[in-house]
Amino acid sequence: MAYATLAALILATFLPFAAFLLIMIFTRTKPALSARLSVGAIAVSFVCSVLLLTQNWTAPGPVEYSTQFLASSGLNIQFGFLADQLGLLMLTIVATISLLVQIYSLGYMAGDPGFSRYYAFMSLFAWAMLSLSVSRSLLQIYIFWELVGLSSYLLIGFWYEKFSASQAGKKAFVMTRAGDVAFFLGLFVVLLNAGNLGVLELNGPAARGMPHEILTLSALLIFGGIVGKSAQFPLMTWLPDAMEGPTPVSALLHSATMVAAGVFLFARLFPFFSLSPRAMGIFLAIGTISMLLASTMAMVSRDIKRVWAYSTISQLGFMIMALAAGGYFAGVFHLTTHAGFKALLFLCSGVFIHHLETNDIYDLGRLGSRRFKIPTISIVIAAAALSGIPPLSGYFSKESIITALAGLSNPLWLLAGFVGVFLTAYYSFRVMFVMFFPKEIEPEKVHAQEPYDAGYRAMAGPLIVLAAATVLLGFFEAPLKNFLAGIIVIDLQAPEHDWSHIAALVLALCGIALAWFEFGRRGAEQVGFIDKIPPLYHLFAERWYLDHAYRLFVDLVIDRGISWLLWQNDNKVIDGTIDELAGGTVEGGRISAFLQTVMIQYRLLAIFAVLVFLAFYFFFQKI
Amino acid sequence: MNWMIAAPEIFYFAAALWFLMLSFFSKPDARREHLSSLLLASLGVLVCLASVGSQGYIFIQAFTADIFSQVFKVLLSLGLFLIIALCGNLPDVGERRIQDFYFLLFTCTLAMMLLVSAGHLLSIFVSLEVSSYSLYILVSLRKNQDFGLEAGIKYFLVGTFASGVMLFGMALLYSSSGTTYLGDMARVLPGMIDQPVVVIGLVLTLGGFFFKLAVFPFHFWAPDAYQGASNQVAAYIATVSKVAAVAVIARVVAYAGQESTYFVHVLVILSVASMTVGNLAAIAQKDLKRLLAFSTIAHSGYILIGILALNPTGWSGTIFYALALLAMKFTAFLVVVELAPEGQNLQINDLAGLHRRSPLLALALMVSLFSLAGIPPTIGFTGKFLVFVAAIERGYIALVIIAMINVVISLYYYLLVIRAAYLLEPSIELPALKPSMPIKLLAGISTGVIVAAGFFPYPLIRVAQAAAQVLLVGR
Amino acid sequence: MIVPLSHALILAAILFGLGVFCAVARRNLIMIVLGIEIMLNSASIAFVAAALRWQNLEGQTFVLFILAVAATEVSVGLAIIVYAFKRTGSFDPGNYSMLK
Amino acid sequence: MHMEPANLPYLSAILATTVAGLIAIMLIPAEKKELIRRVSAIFSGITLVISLLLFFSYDRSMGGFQFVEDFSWIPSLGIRYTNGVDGFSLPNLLLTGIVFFTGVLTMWEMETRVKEFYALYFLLVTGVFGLFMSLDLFFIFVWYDVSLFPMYLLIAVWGTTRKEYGAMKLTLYLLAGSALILPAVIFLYFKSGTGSFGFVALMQSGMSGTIAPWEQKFAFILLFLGFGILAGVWPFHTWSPVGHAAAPHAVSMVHAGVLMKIGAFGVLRVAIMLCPVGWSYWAPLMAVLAAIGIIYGAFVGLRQTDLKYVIGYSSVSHMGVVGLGLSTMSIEGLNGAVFQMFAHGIMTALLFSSIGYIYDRTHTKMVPELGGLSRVMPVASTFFILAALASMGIPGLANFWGELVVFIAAFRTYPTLGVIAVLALVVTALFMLRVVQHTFYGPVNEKFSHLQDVSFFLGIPRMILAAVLVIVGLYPSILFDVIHTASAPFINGLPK
Repeated sequence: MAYATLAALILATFLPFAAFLLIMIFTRTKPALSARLSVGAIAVSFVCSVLLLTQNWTAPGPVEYSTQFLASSGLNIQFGFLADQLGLLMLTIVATISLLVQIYSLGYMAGDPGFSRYYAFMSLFAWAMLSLSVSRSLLQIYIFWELVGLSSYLLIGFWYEKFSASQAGKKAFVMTRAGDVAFFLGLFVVLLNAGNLGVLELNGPAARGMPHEILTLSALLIFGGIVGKSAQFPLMTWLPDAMEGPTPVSALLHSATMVAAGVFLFARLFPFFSLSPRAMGIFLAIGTISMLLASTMAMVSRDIKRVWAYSTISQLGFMIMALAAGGYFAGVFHLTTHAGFKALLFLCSGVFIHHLETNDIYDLGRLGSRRFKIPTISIVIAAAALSGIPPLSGYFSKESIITALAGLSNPLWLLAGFVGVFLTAYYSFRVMFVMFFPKEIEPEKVHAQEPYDAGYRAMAGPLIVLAAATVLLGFFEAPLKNFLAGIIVIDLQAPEHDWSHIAALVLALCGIALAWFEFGRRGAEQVGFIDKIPPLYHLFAERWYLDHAYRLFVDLVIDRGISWLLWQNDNKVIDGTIDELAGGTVEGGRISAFLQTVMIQYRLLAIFAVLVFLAFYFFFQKI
Repeated sequence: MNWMIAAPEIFYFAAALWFLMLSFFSKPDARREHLSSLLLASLGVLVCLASVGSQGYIFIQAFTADIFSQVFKVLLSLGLFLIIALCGNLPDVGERRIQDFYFLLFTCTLAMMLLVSAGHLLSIFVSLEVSSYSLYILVSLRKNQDFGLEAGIKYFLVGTFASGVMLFGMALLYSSSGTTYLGDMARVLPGMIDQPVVVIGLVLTLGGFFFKLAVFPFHFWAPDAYQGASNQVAAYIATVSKVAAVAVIARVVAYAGQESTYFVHVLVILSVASMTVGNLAAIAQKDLKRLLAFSTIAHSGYILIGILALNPTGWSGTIFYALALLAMKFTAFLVVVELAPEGQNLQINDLAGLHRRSPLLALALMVSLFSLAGIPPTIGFTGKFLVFVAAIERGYIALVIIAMINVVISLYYYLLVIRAAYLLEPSIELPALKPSMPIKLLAGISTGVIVAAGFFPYPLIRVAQAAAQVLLVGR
Repeated sequence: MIVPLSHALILAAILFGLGVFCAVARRNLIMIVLGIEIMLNSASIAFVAAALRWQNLEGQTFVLFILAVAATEVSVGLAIIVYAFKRTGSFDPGNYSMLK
Repeated sequence: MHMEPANLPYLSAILATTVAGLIAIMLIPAEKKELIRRVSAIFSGITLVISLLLFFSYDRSMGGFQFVEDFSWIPSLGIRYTNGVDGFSLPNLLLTGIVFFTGVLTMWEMETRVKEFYALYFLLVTGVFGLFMSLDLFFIFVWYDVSLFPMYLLIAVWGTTRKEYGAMKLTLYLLAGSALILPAVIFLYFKSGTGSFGFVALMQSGMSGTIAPWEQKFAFILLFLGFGILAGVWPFHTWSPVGHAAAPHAVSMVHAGVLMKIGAFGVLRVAIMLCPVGWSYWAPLMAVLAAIGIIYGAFVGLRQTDLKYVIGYSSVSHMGVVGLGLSTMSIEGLNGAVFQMFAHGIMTALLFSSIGYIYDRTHTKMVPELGGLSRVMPVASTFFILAALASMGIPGLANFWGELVVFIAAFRTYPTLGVIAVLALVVTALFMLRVVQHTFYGPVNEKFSHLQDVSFFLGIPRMILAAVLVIVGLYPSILFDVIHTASAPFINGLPK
């Protein structure tokens, strides 16, 4: 039985990598074949992950295989698989959503010149993300962490003719790389003090021996990586720009799976992090700040994809708040449900963008996006789930977060949670009303027929599946809870703060009502209350001037400051001295050459002078 | 007293006499003179080779023949043969003076052979003067008088001045040691080396030989003599007279010089001075021969390092270096001679396009210049390496580092020459050079020797060590 | 010995100095050759004194050879200088500065 | 450190092949360009095969020097022609073989003075091969300068921007390096009292302390500065960007790919292994200079507009990582440093090879003038981007492992310098991506729209390099096992 699991794991993770290599080397010029290869590979991975999940649903402890890697380099690093409940759950989420998005992309990306290249990068991403979810040691996680960053760079900058796309790709990579460097340093601190990088060992005995402040330092450093990858507070501005990539990419990477890798790592090392309460406090603060900031930005954005990008940041902030507050199950459950409905949101927006060729929500409304029946219905369902309307999955996961927050001593976090729920509901239904109840419409566009061609059907399929998942997933809360109980002892009978659930629901409904009042009503002039206060509007629209700060920092400190200084030093100081030296010798040469052409008497005099000097030197040296 | 010991000298004396007779009785014909001189020179080499093993003294040690002197005689005769091989068409020496030219060449070589095997101050003095005077006239023999004459005057004046200094030095040495035989001096001097008269006398005596080797204070004649003299004579001065100078300095210092810090300091000062002055002045040169003159001055500095080490590896290193100098300088001058059919002075930029005109000559020039610079796979590097090993054995690390820095400076101007040969394109399209078969052969062999001796120098080192043994025995 | 050797050597050294001064001071080629002659003679004095001091004839023989060599030197030197005078018309060493 | 004699003289065979190739090229008349190229390809191929053969038949379990050949050369000075290969020199030998073969193929389209180019190129590589395999200090120095011998002409005649200045500066700089090495080598020869230049004999005397501590310190600093100049140690690195930019592509491939490794290998083999006391004394200085080098290379690289200058400065940064590894005096440090030497060699060779292809087509190396090449020649751009990713240290490619192990070792001994070096990773990523973006992405400019992509044959050298990068990246213990056999016994044998 053990071999079957290992075989399935290897198949699930390495098949997409094989597909990537095949496409890049051989089938680069044959798009259809590469698409089939990639989708086939991810389908097999999906089947394996589901089988693994079902088989190990009741398994007692984690299933783990590891071999010694780089032994000869003097380090003891374990490499292998850690297929515990969390790993398998993440494996299944990534596999399902990758499969759905790759099928969706058959329609969306049809006719794109870089079609096979797109599928190659998608398979590369699938391999990296799948292997990350079942990695055995922290170093292995770091390696696939970087590869995921690389595939996000390649996919964001997929349409590289557009300067903005390659710029966004570069920005994304450098920002995540800043986070990764913190993670890398955290890795060293842990390796040097705990002597081992295995995930099980760190969660278990190894971490006990570490002194307290080293524990906090390494936790903070590793959290730096999470901040980078999941676009949390300081390093968040790359995610909205990442929307330059194709929409399926945004759906897969920048909403459901890649950005969730940070939260997954948090959950993976949850026991290790919870050893230092001070660190958890800081994580809670960062999660809250990024959640609130992102939701304010979402309220004013006019680009549909950017709205969902800000929403992703804020939902990730929610998850980190939940985990930091000790709600292990709440965080992981929200991660699962969020992956579902956020992917659905993006894919539906993708259909609208694909057919109406615009991202602006007001234009989408004007060009009549109502006539696409399936995407409209599924986007409404997804928006409702996002705002936490029962009976959808979003409500259950948000409710478990609110419970976790309520359990905290300081009520401030709960208040922030409520504000978040309100804003989330407001901005998601703002988009709905603007798109589906436009003020002025272009008649001939609105009444055109819904195009039922093959591409459309390829896109509609995944929407239906995801919509079903969003609706049904809520009811799987209980089975999921005792499935995950295997890892952390979750107090199943946590005291029900039912008043907080009702408060959260009421706030969500108020949010929707405000959105309806401002955008949905018959005579509403569709202008948000924020837009009326220009300074606040610009603050939010400019992403709290974070981008300016970064550009200023890179421009002044890096470009104009240090590198200019060092370049001058290199040019003037070092090269200068050497050229001066060379010039000096050449000048010396000219002088001594001239001395050779002097008249004969002076030469004889010089000879005699030297001889006299040597004689005197004798006496001088004698004394 | 069997006369066979002095067989080489007798032969060269006869050859000189032959050309003297020719100049009186027959009409000068360049072709015939060149062939006969070539024949005589090659015979001379054979005689010297034959007499390598001969040992013994004539005129009570005034003329000593030992392995040291015989090895150097072979080098001198070989050098003469090579130079005469270059004198195929002597455009620069007038038709009328061809015979005198060869007569003087043979006399000068004869004098140098006597100098090499001289064991007595007087024989050193006389043979040195004879070789110098013949060189003064050879330098002035150039057809376009203004160059030749000026060089001749300057060479003569500095030369005689130096011989005056040498004489005074010898007088001081004689007055302190009471004997003029080098062998006796070696036994008498050790005790009193720290007396001023002895040591200054020694330094002044060496002054005369430093003139021949073009060491720092006495180097003023070299640039003008090289530039002024015709290419073949300059080649002769650069190779053969340097070898003789090294031999006599080695012998005098080995016999008379003793372990005295002052004496070593003097040699260090002179060595560093001549290296630096030579290398620096060479950077600003436009005329190729003048550049080679300054490089010779620099090389005399490196040779002095070998001498000042005063230990067996030092002597063998110096002898090997003299041999290396002969090979390197000859190849460089071969290219100079070939490139100046009318015997005119070559500017560095006249080398332009050499790699196209004649790849073999360009390669020969490059290999010889890299060897002069001391880049490893060449004989020049082995010479420098042996000399540096000797110096560091005595602990003079700073001197070796200064010498290596000088190597770097010297590479700069050698690279300028190579740049001219390989990179520059001539303004007017020059005809492809077709050197005659013997010259091609000569260039090939000499380049081969330079590189082979760089890779596998052991046979030559063994010869140098054998010669060096004699200097130690004399102590 | 009538006079200690050192006195004779000092005399020779002074004469040597004079010779050098004579060679260096005047801008005339002939005077340079003259100066060098004086230097040679100073060396002869030193040799003679040393020969007396060591009671052997080697010094004397040296002097004889110095005279002979000085003679050849003068002849060769004057030949070149006179020939140069014929061509350039002046003894001033200054105008021989073509070789740069 | 035992010496296991070879049954067949493989090592001298490599040298013989290169010399035979040199002579063969000299004999072929200059106008038969195609024939010359084929002959040089065949001979370089043979050397690659032999070095591969050596690499895989080296007995990992036994370690020490293998395939040893030993003939007396100059008995009076104790100089012997000894060749041998151990864990440190084997990867470099293989690296030289690969870079040599791919270099020959990269210059396939060159037309000017082909014969002289390949002759000098063979001479250059003979020197490099010789240095990596010789176990006699005299020969290490001789081969070091033989590789220097043709450098001036190769750059001055076939170079590109500011070629004469670059060639002159590079040659004089490297010779100045050798000006420091020779006195130190002879100094060690005398102080060791063994009366032989043999490396093993000198090493025993170095280890056993017959060379006094102050002598080891003095010799070490001289050797470190001498070889450091060639390895691009911080204050002496200014020749490398200028030299890289000026040199033709194949020469800058060998130049950056292998010649800088000679410097680092020289420091490791001659300075560290012969003067351990000196090493422990000067190690902090080495670490500081290396860390500055890493930061310096990355930051100054940001400002460059010439592609080759960018690669030049990134090489300075990567060689800083090697220097840091060497200065940590630990097994991981040495393992990481030697691994990084190999990885950086392959990566720089791939970078220069792809720049070569681009330069031959667009005749410009200035980044602002380039743009949108990825659409015009996707395959050629992929090679450059792959190499750029490797230089940023993306896992799955060779450089990552080298940097990982070096940083772990550095973090143990010099934590602050380790942190600084790791922070430089961000800046390296920034300037590499900026170059890739301006050169390959962005709108296609019309000047280059007519260019066609790299043909299969021309792609071979770049494919080999890319394949090696990926294979070593995915399975690094091919190299680590070999290097470990040399570093472990050396470090454990060190006197405390």
